[in-house]
Amino acid sequence: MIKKLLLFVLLAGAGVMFWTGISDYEVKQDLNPIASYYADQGLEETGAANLVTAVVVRYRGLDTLGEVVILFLTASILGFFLIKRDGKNDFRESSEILKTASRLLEPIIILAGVYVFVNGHLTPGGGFQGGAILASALILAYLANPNDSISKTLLKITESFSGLSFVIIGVLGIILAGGFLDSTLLPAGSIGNLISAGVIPIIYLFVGLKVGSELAGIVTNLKYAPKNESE
Amino acid sequence: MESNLNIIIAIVLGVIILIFAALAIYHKKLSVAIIAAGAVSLLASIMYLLLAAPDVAMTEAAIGSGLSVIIFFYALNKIRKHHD
Amino acid sequence: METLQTIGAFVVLAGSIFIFLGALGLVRMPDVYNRIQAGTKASTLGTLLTLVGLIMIMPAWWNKFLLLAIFVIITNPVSSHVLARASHAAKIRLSKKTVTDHYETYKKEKEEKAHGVKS
Amino acid sequence: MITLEYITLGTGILLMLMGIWGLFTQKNLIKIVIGFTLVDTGIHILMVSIGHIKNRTAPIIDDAVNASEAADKVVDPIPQAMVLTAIVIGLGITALMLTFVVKMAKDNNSLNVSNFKSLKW
Repeated sequence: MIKKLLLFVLLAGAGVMFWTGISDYEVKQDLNPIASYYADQGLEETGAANLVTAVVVRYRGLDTLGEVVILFLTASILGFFLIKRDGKNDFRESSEILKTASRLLEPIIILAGVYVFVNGHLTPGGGFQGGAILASALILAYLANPNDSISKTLLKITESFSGLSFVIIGVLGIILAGGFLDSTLLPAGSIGNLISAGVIPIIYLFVGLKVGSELAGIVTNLKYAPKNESE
Repeated sequence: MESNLNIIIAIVLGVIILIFAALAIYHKKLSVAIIAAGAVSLLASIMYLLLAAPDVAMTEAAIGSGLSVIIFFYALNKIRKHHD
Repeated sequence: METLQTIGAFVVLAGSIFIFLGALGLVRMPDVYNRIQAGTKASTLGTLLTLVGLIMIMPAWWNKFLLLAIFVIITNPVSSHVLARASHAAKIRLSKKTVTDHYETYKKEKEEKAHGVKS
Repeated sequence: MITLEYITLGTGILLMLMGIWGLFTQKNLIKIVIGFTLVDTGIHILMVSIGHIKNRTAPIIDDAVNASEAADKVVDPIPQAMVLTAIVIGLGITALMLTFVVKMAKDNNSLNVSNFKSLKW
């Protein structure tokens, strides 16, 4: 009880702190200098109409690389901790309706995911969202055919290949163009076309494949984790 | 005028988000708590849309309320015997 | 132009009324299976009516709304079917007013048939 | 004058505080992970609403927003890009925590924090 009271006092103090922060907060009228530079020059320098994409891939490309590395580490630690020791897990067979519907829906969902991350430089969307949609297509496959195993090596190969290509494109940018992940490696093209914005669509393709295979790997590891047999 | 409508929607969304958060913390059944946490993410994605951030809204809707709920349920399925 | 938009607005209103009735059904129905039925049927029709109304309001986007409608038509019944089957397999009890349970008898018959073949 | 930013800032901060409250008071391990996700969502709402500017559109240059006047028409893209990566990392961390929860529940046969004696002194 005294612990809860103490915690309440602590949180109330934090709330008062935040409250003073809010009451001092002034509604902004202008962008700060960096953001206005991105908004002014982003289209010319990168050719991406979606400024968030320009920031994620070009200006903060190293952050994105670090983020992808963190995700890779998470997936590998997860796989390390959840090694399957016993035989195969038995799942209840799913119904015929779900199987047919999943066969009908999976291509549509995969197509939607690819659309989202290929069009990342023009419309809202990009590698992370498209990767999540791809992973959801794989989860639907798991739900429909729970006893079929999907090859983990395919996931691993996709993941490693796309990660390697991401780094290679970045290094090629240092050699051939202005810097790491510079998008002027390829000609910029006309703004608004699908093939434009230099290497940004290619980078987002690899980011999407990598994120999708990693999220699918996380779900696969959790699915085949050994069940609690004790008691 | 339109911005007034946005403010009303934001207030309603905020109240519902906080109610769902309380449900997620205090409900006794774990499955209900997990679904409430997913609902918090889903309503937060509408809030991002009001804040002119469609990219973030897409990500939150796909990941926060889709994949993370599935992962929670897989984990819950593994430890089903210890519901206490 | 203006009349089409007005008609579209009324169709959207009808769709939202159906969705509200579905939400009411979720609260009022006695057990899981009835709730699933109320929720799915009403919300499918409500969503489709809303999409039709949106096509009337904004005719230039008809292809996107058509794609959405096809997606809703496929996914909504399948997901409710899976939910109902899973809750039946988890042995959630039916309400007291329920008279018959065809799925249970079907499962028993199937089991007996498999047993009969074996012995 | 009440504006959109104050409401979303307040929602984010309250969500964060509620998440921390749940993190400290709950005994169930899964509830602790849920509290962590609530804190995550609260911080994301906070960051996005700091970048918002009134009466401006999403940072996408198209027919509605010309490239020449983009700096006067769009909201700040940097917090949105940061939150975009933060959400994905949050999912990874949640999965990692759930893995540890599964492991701990398997080893100690309980989900209650009070039953974990191995680190007590």
